Amino acid sequence: MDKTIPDLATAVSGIEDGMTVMIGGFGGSGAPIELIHALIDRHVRTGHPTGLTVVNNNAGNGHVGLAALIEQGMVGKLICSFPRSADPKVFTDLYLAGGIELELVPQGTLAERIRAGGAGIPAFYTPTSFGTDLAKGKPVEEFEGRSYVQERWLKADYALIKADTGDTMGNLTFRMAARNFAPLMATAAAHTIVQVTRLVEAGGIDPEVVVTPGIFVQGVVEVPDPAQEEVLNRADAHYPEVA
Amino acid sequence: MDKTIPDLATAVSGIEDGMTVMIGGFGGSGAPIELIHALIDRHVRTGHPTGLTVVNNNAGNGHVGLAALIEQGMVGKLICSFPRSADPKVFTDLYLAGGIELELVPQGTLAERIRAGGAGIPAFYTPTSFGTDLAKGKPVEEFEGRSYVQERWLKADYALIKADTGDTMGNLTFRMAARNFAPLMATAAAHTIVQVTRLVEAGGIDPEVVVTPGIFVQGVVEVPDPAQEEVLNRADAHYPEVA
Amino acid sequence: MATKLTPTQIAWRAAQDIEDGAYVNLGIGFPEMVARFQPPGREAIFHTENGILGFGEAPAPGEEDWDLINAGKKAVTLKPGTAFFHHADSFAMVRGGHLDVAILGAYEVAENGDLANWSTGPKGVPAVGGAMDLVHGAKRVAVITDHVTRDNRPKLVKTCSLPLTGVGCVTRVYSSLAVIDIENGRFVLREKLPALSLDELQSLTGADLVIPDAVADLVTPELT
Amino acid sequence: MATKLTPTQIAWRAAQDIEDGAYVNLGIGFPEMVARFQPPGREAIFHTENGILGFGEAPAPGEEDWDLINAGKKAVTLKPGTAFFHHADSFAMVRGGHLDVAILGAYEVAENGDLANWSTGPKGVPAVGGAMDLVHGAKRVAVITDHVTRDNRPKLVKTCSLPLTGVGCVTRVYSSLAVIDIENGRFVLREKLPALSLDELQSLTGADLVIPDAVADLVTPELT
Repeated sequence: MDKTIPDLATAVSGIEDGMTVMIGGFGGSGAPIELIHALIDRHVRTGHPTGLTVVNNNAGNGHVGLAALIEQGMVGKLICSFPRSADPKVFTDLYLAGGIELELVPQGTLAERIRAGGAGIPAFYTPTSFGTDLAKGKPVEEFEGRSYVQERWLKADYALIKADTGDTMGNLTFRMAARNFAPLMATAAAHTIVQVTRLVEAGGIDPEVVVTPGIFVQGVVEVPDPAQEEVLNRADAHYPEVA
Repeated sequence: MDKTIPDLATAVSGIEDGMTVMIGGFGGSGAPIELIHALIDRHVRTGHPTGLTVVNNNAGNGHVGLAALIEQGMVGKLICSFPRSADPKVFTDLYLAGGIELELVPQGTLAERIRAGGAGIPAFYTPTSFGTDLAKGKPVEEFEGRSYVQERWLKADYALIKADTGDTMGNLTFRMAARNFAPLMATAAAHTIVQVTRLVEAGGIDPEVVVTPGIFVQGVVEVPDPAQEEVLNRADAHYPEVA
Repeated sequence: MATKLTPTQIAWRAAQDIEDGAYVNLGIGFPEMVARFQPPGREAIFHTENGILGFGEAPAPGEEDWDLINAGKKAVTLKPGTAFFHHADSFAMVRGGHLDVAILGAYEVAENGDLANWSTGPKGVPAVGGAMDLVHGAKRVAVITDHVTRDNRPKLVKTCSLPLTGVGCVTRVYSSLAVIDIENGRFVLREKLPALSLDELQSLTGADLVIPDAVADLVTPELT
Repeated sequence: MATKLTPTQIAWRAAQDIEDGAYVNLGIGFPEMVARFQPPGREAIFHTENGILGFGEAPAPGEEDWDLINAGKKAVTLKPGTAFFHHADSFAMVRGGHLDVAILGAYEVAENGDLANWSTGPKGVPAVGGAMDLVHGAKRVAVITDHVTRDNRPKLVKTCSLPLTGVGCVTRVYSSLAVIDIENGRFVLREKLPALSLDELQSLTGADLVIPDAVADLVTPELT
């Protein structure tokens, strides 16, 4: 069994117009910049994919990664908890102009909805958002005298995530807080594509420290020295590069 | 912050009559034999605790550990998925005589109910057990044309679990398949007491490989060379020892 | 009547349908044997409810590590690429549809795919384990079983008389006499022992068999 | 009117109520300052939504590792006993009632404990983050805030006019003028600036203050 993919272009080649794509990362930590840029490259070349629904905690920052994907006009809808950042101009301008749909979800509910999608739990109850605008239209139920909101699972066609070490069977470890949503998204997508900083043979990861078991991963592509969104933005980088 | 407890007797001293106690382990792997035996010692000495509701995947095996706890007459109700084993005589005899109540729960539902208890999710829907006797009396709902059963969270007053390495702040790692229910139970109990094979200072466990973060643990007691239920039973051990 | 297949031969037949790279859960007991017959060039990854993916065969006697066991509490071994995880993650794999195949034993299978394999009725101690989760989780749920009970009553029936494990969940049955698919609420015969007549097979089956134009011979190696 | 406390002084006061060994989540921005004022001999363990427990203070400029950040996307450091985990586990800690204290900012707090701190209305881009989870998860939810808005309107009100973050969730407010508990749907004054009269404080508060027999002086070190 070998889940490695030779290059980034191949890694993102299955994503089609209108699909739902979960993208790992919390702010810049864990953002799979190279996978996102490969998707942008494809759009530059072919005009596709477009009309994507993207699931991420944020809405991008600056003009690279998720912000660049939005700037490229590829995202029709964003499902996120916090579309603010140091420089959220790309999303903000498009949103205020009515050019992108936003589904705002409390962060813990977003995480749990994704986990539920991966775990075969179609709905669950949470105290979060009870009595607020974000609970409008959702079923409410009382348990032991306290009120809870029913939330639905969230699934995706693709997940694009970044891991630290990955083996050829798709077992993954992550680096510090870059873990965040990635292990959940891996479970909730029909196709999980991972850029790993270090690719090893099966057996190269201690079975005790595997965070994402290979069953949740469909493809692994090695990106040895990945860019960090925060660093790119401090250098005012744009993607695609401004000539 | 130091969560270490000096000895096993102190570790189990807070468990009172009628409490719900989750006990880690799947069969013998991960069974916290020494904590269970310390609880039996207390009962031998004081007649308490008794009338416990115990949550475990199984119903014990032979005459040690959970089976011995049942044999001692301390368990009023067992919540488990599979009360069979190589030698389930203790539970079987008591159950058939009407001396112990059994709540049978599918294994995945048991795991998810415990996780829900720890994660503040009062109820969730699962396809498991739909249309079977084990779903009788439970609410059923349809999502996207498929039927699901509503299941409730499960919480406990105490969890008794076994870990491999633990630090003074309660961070834990486990050993192979001895992990099983322990990380879930740690989240779902008001008091989680852990017997660790190796106790280290804070910083002694790589933050990347912590399986149970210390926030879920209230007490840690070192048991350097823990007994393995399977080995005890092959030697036909009894607890308390038969004179 | 034709000599029926041994349990080992049934396990062999079931193993032939497991694709390379498939994630597979084998039920406790008899189904565990399926792992021994992976066709050359194919490698399945085996999942066990108690938190291991990609484990290997049993260790030599005396070499057991009792923290490294499968759901049947039998000792297993590590292989390159093994991963450990807790029970909630394990059943996220099951319930979330990540397993390609689950192969289970059966007391009864009905023509609509209902399975009864956990309780023989109100007597004795009931035990369910992970069966109810597996039947609604794996992409494909297959059963391996003797075609009839010890007292020669059909195990493939019109309607299960024993308590159900799952509703409409089984899609293929590997029995000691035949391979039968469940399609649109009917038993569809795919393979049968060459020496067994269609009438004989029908007489040992508790619901009508649909007989397509092509029914293959069920042939296995000599295995006991 | 008495000189009000600086944000730093409010943060200092809030820090005095955090017990040794408490698990604490501090909201993005102003509340993050609370971590700087742990009383001697006490050590709280700080949780951040993005999957770290027990992190330390900010690194020196130039020493940042952008994989090691808090929920405000600011760089932090490791301490002995730190643990990393994914977002679902992180919010299991929050929602499951495992945090002892959450300290958040506020646009408005109502006398029944309702909190509004995520949206100033339909204009602009809404953002909620983890606030709605925190207010229904932590054992104690406290607010630190200026007592009034920039244009001198009360932030402690009878009923929130802005979209709610949570219903009946706040139990203590540390403001620039006072420490106020929320009990039985009322604001109960616990401490106030010594130079501030009760009438002045009431005039800056949007709902009736309950004045118990003992109201302590709110005194903090000089901090800017």
